[in-house]
Amino acid sequence: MSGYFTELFTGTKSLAIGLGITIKAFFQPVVTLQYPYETLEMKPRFRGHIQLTQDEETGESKCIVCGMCQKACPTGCITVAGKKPEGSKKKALTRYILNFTTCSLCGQCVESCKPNAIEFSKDYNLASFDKNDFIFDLLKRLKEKS
Amino acid sequence: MLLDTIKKELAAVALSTEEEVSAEDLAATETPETVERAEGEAPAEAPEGKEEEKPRPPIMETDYRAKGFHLDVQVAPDKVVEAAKILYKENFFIEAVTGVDWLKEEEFEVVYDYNNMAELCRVVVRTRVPRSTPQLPTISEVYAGANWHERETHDFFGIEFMGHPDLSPLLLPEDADFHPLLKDYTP
Amino acid sequence: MSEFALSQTQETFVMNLGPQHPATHGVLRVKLTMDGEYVVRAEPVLGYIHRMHEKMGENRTWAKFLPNTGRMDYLHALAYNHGHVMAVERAAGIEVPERAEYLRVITTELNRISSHLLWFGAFVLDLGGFTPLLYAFDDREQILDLLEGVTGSRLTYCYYRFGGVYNDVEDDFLVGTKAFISRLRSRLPMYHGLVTKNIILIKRLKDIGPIPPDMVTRYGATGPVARGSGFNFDLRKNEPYSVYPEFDFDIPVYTECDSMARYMVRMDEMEQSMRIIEQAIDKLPEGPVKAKKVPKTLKPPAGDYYCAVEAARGSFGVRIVSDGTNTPYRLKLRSPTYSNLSLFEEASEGMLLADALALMGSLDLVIPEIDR
Amino acid sequence: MNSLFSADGLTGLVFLGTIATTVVGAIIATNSVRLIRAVVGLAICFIGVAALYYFLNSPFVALMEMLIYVGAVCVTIAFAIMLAEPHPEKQVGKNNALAGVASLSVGAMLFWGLTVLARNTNWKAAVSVANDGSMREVGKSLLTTYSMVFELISVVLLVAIIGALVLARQGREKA
Amino acid sequence: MNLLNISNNLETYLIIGAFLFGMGFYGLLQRRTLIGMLIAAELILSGASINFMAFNRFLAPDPTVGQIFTLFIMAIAAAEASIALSIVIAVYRNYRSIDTEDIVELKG
Amino acid sequence: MGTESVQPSLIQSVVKLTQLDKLLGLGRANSLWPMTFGLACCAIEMMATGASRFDLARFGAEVFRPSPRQCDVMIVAGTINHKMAPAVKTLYDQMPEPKWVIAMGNCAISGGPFVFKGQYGIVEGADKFLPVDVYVPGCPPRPEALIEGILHLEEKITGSRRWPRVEAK
Amino acid sequence: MNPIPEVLRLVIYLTCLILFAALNAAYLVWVERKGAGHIQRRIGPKEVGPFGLLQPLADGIKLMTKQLFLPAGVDPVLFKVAPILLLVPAVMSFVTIPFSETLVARDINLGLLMIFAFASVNVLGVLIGGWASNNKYAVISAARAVSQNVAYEIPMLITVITMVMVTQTMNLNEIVMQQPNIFKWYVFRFTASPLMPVAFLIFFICSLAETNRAPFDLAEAESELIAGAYTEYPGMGFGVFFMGEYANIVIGCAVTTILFLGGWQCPFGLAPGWWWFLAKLYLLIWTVVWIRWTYPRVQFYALLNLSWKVLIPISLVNLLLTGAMIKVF
Repeated sequence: MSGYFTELFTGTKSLAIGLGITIKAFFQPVVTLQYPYETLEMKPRFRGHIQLTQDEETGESKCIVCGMCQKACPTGCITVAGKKPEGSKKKALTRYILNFTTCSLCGQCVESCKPNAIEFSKDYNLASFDKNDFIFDLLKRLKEKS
Repeated sequence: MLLDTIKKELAAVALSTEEEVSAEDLAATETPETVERAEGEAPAEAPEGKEEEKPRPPIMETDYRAKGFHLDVQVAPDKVVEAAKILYKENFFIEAVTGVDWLKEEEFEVVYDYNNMAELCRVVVRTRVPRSTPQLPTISEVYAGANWHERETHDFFGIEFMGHPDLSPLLLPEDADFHPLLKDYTP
Repeated sequence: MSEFALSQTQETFVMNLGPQHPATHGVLRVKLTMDGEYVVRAEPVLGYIHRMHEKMGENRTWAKFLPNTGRMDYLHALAYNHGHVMAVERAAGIEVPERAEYLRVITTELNRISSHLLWFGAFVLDLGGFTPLLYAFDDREQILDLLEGVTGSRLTYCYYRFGGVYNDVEDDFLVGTKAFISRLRSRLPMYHGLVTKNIILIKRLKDIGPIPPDMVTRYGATGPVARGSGFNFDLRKNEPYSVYPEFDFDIPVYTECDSMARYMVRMDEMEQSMRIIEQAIDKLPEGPVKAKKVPKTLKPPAGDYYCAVEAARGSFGVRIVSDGTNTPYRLKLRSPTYSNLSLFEEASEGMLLADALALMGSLDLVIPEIDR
Repeated sequence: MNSLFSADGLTGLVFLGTIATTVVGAIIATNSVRLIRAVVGLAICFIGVAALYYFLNSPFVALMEMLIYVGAVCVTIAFAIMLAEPHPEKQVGKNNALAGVASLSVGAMLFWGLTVLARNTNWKAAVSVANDGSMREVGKSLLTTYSMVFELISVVLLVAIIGALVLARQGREKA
Repeated sequence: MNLLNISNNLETYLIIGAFLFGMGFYGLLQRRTLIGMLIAAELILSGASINFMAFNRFLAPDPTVGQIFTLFIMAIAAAEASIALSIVIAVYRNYRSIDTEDIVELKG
Repeated sequence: MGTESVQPSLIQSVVKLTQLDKLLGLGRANSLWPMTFGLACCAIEMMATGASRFDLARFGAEVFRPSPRQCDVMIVAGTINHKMAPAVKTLYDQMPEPKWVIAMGNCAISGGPFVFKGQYGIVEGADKFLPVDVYVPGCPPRPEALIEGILHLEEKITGSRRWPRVEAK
Repeated sequence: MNPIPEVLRLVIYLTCLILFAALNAAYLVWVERKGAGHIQRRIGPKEVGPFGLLQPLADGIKLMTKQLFLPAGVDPVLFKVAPILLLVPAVMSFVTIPFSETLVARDINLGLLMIFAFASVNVLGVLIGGWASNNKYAVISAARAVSQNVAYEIPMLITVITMVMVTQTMNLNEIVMQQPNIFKWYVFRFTASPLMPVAFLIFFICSLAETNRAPFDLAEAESELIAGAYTEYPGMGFGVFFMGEYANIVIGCAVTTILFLGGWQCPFGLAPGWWWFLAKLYLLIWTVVWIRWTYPRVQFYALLNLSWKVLIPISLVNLLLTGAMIKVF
């Protein structure tokens, strides 16, 4: 019988404690980040889709079309093409297609890229009505950017 | 030592080198065939790796640091239940059951991983069944947990566990009639 | 009674729980045979998110399988990363620098806390309490921020590499981690006040969903499920890997075998993980984070290798069968919840539906890891 | 002639509605194939009856009717149907036309007979009324004149509760 | 007779009572299931109650009597319903049917 | 649960833009109730979107209904495999019109990282059997991306965007 | 007596009451979502109108224009009747609730009994709705709702009987008038029974359980039974159920206010009026919301045990004690 009342008492007390915790939270400031108005700055290592880096001098891509990224990609979402312009030894990039819809953001392409020609972008809020929007022509994007 | 006890007990069910079955099994790991297989898939390094294993005894203590398990036991297909019973008696629990499709040797290898909670002792029990008639008894009576593992193995390889209560596809769709982890599987 | 009556007295009906059901945390389907509110038989049906990880393992190089590991158990992705890289390192004989091992421990333990926090929230959500979930998410976001700063992703990390980790950490990560730990330390009593000591929750968990020790052995359950049934079994202690032997921490074990015991194991584990992280940060050595001699294309010698780690849900094992080429011949992934869930059918027999779901919640299911 | 929009006229309209509710409810209750619909019909009928009691100057009994019949009896019956739902298709087949006609005629004859009786009898109103029949009076007589019956009824209810428990439990054990 | 004034007329209630009684009787005969019969029985009881209430209102010298009777009928009906339904459940458990024709063999 | 075949975009085809429809559109766009329906990793991010930090509730879209009957938008968050696809289709069919689909994450868009030659298990994209309205890529997408997806959907329903566009830096 | 204004008055009151019920349902949802948001340290609806105040409107528009269809296998008639069976009694109960001394649609002497008579009907709505849905979850939910309602009706009615013994009337307005200031509120009327605050708690807990609110929301247990009895209801059917549910909450809280907290009376005896009633009412409703977002759901047996082993004995003790006190003093 005494157990009955003890349980009744401790039970009621535990319920009251619970109410106290939630009401305290009610008067605490909200933690919400109001997205379209407030945004987070992405961390330097944030992995968005990849993009081509810009050579500071020429403004062109640093890519040497070695194809390492294409080889390293587990899902084969990168297609690189290049050709040698006349009178040049090095290949120049002509096409860099990223099919972001199959990318798994593992970072192996960036890791494998010796000349640091690709990096992760900070595009964290992509959405579209058409899935072909996510097949990026990175070279074109680079040109638009500069 | 748990390892020694279990080794002693398992020696009774392990494939003995004198028996015919084991001769067949040894034949499977003979160099010529291995080379033949290696030619197909791995020209350079495979033979070396295999040659170390050539005189493989049916029950063998392995280097835990290199392999990740302590005891490697090869048994005949009809002895898996007995082995499971011995291990159950020593409070081992089953970690996984899986198959390996040795296409070149026309055999399936079924691997049982056991572990012990009280003392670290990982035991691998393996058996081989011919690819044409992949049948062996179920251990789900001893280890209820093996039920799903065996079903999964049946899903992936088509290996039949005789006496298993329900071998219908578990991970694949209910009407699946293919075994995707077979090496010669093409969708 | 007449035979006719005997054969006809089964007052049962079949009910499908899932594949879309709030309590199954994804796409598990449970075929329930019910007698009114009582579960006569609960047969889980798997495979609704089977994603062919094992087949993919055979199809791609060792390194290309890395992103997959983070997607099996997305809640404790780093443990799966860890299991895979450790197995391959064992097979290929790669030594890992000490700093990398420490970083692995710090990040994987952080990830474990985040996994347990999510489980905590989701479990209470199963029991009908919504608010603790959001409090837990609030704390979890802090961890995700920390880990995102290091690994670049929030959930499906792909951070460990053969022979080390992807990149080194900065000091602000370590400072942030310490700050987070002190924050969580002050939050845990709040969780206990709001949830653990709540009479309603105690009534729902105490003596509900017993999993006796022999059932654990027969089904091969591991992790908090085993520890809640009195087994002092944690691979971090039993099969010390990485640099875990360096740290002083306890394995919480409860012998009650009920849902409450499993709940308490996980709550205590968070505290132990915090201890580990603190020690690891204090002891963190300088040095490289990647082994020097990792060949470009890995070709581990033929043979089979096994490696297991303690993930948040139990021991995750990777069995590699190598034939010496640059792709695995067979890659078997032993996922803990697969075994843990298989005992559900036996354990839930004769339970009330709500209790069975509490039991299921206490098993901490992550379906893609079960289905692989 | 009363206007439809006077208070009396409205009352009359409401009363007609009440009768309709009762009658429709009763018809649904006896004629629907699915039992659950019969229960809903019964509930509707009881709501009508409760309204009739209200018209009979007895709101207390009307509300009790709602509370006990609609809120308790109907719910219990519906609950029992949930536990023991007969197969509807089987029921359809069993509805023997002859038996239906026979029972309908029996029912109709009873109805006719009682109606005739009601219309032809010369009812004599009471000369004096002892009290206003309010709830207070009802309570008083319950605890004075009818206290014995009241006690007996409570015993009956107690026995019913225990009996129901025993019966339901026994069936369960056998199953 | 003014249709809008029938609420103040004893006969109206008696006829409704008779109707419910007749319907209940019809249902009792026509229904094949125990629960259906119980529903019909409830209708009969209602018909009786209405009569009580009507007499109480229009004829009785003490207008509490009819009300008390009706209350008693309600109590009895409630008791009857609970007992009958538990019997139904018990019968259903044993015979998997509440159809009266299926329950002819009266052995446990 | 039964299945009903509902003609897709029945409502959309009839509707012409009038003032009333604008109001209806506003009402619908601001009360998008998603289904409690997570498949894999992305589901956790979906939960995170509903959680305090990002708070999907601000747009009135936090009412996650577990029953498809009361849902307006199905967020396909995760990989759909062949075993699951019929169930997803059923759930979609059970939703009353008007209804929308958001494909969240790369798996739902195209099968994501699980596409390889000779794969036997998964459906390569939810748009193979569902009319997807908005695609949110990522593996998994950040919660902001899902909010952006919801805003895109509202834009599609009302025809204009009320919220500022955020350019990633 | 002038009949026409009386009729008009009734019509106006009924319209107002239905509007009140509907608005309450709509804005209680808003309060619930907003309250839940802040309890969880987030904002809640905000973008739709100022402070998200147009959110209920948007939801209403959406629900009303949702495609209406009958899911396969449901009983078409009962499926449509059930929401009405839930909503109508709830709205009817509003008729007798005194918002102030004069602001009452129909001041009935048996007001208290009438509310309980109507409240007992709404469980039939859930039961029929669940059954008609032809869905196993809905059926289980309906069964749960019934057993829960039956179990909690007993302590509730016992408490009400105790209150009637104390107040000597069932007229709600009279009950309110007996509590002119805070010391005479029945919740603190220790002279009537020392267990009055407990009686208040019991009544409040029971009204939570009767309205299927958390932590007693077993019938609608989302993580177990999808959406319980409402699983198959699309669009407005669901909306009506929702309205009925919230109307029931309002009634439960209103009755608690009237019985224990002095209804429209001011705590200090000053300027009584409907604003006090609404303030108390919404405070109680807020408590209901607060409780919902704090606790997990109770276990089925714990629920029944609470009723049979705790609430019923205590309320019986209270009944006897009150009787004795009345006899003695």
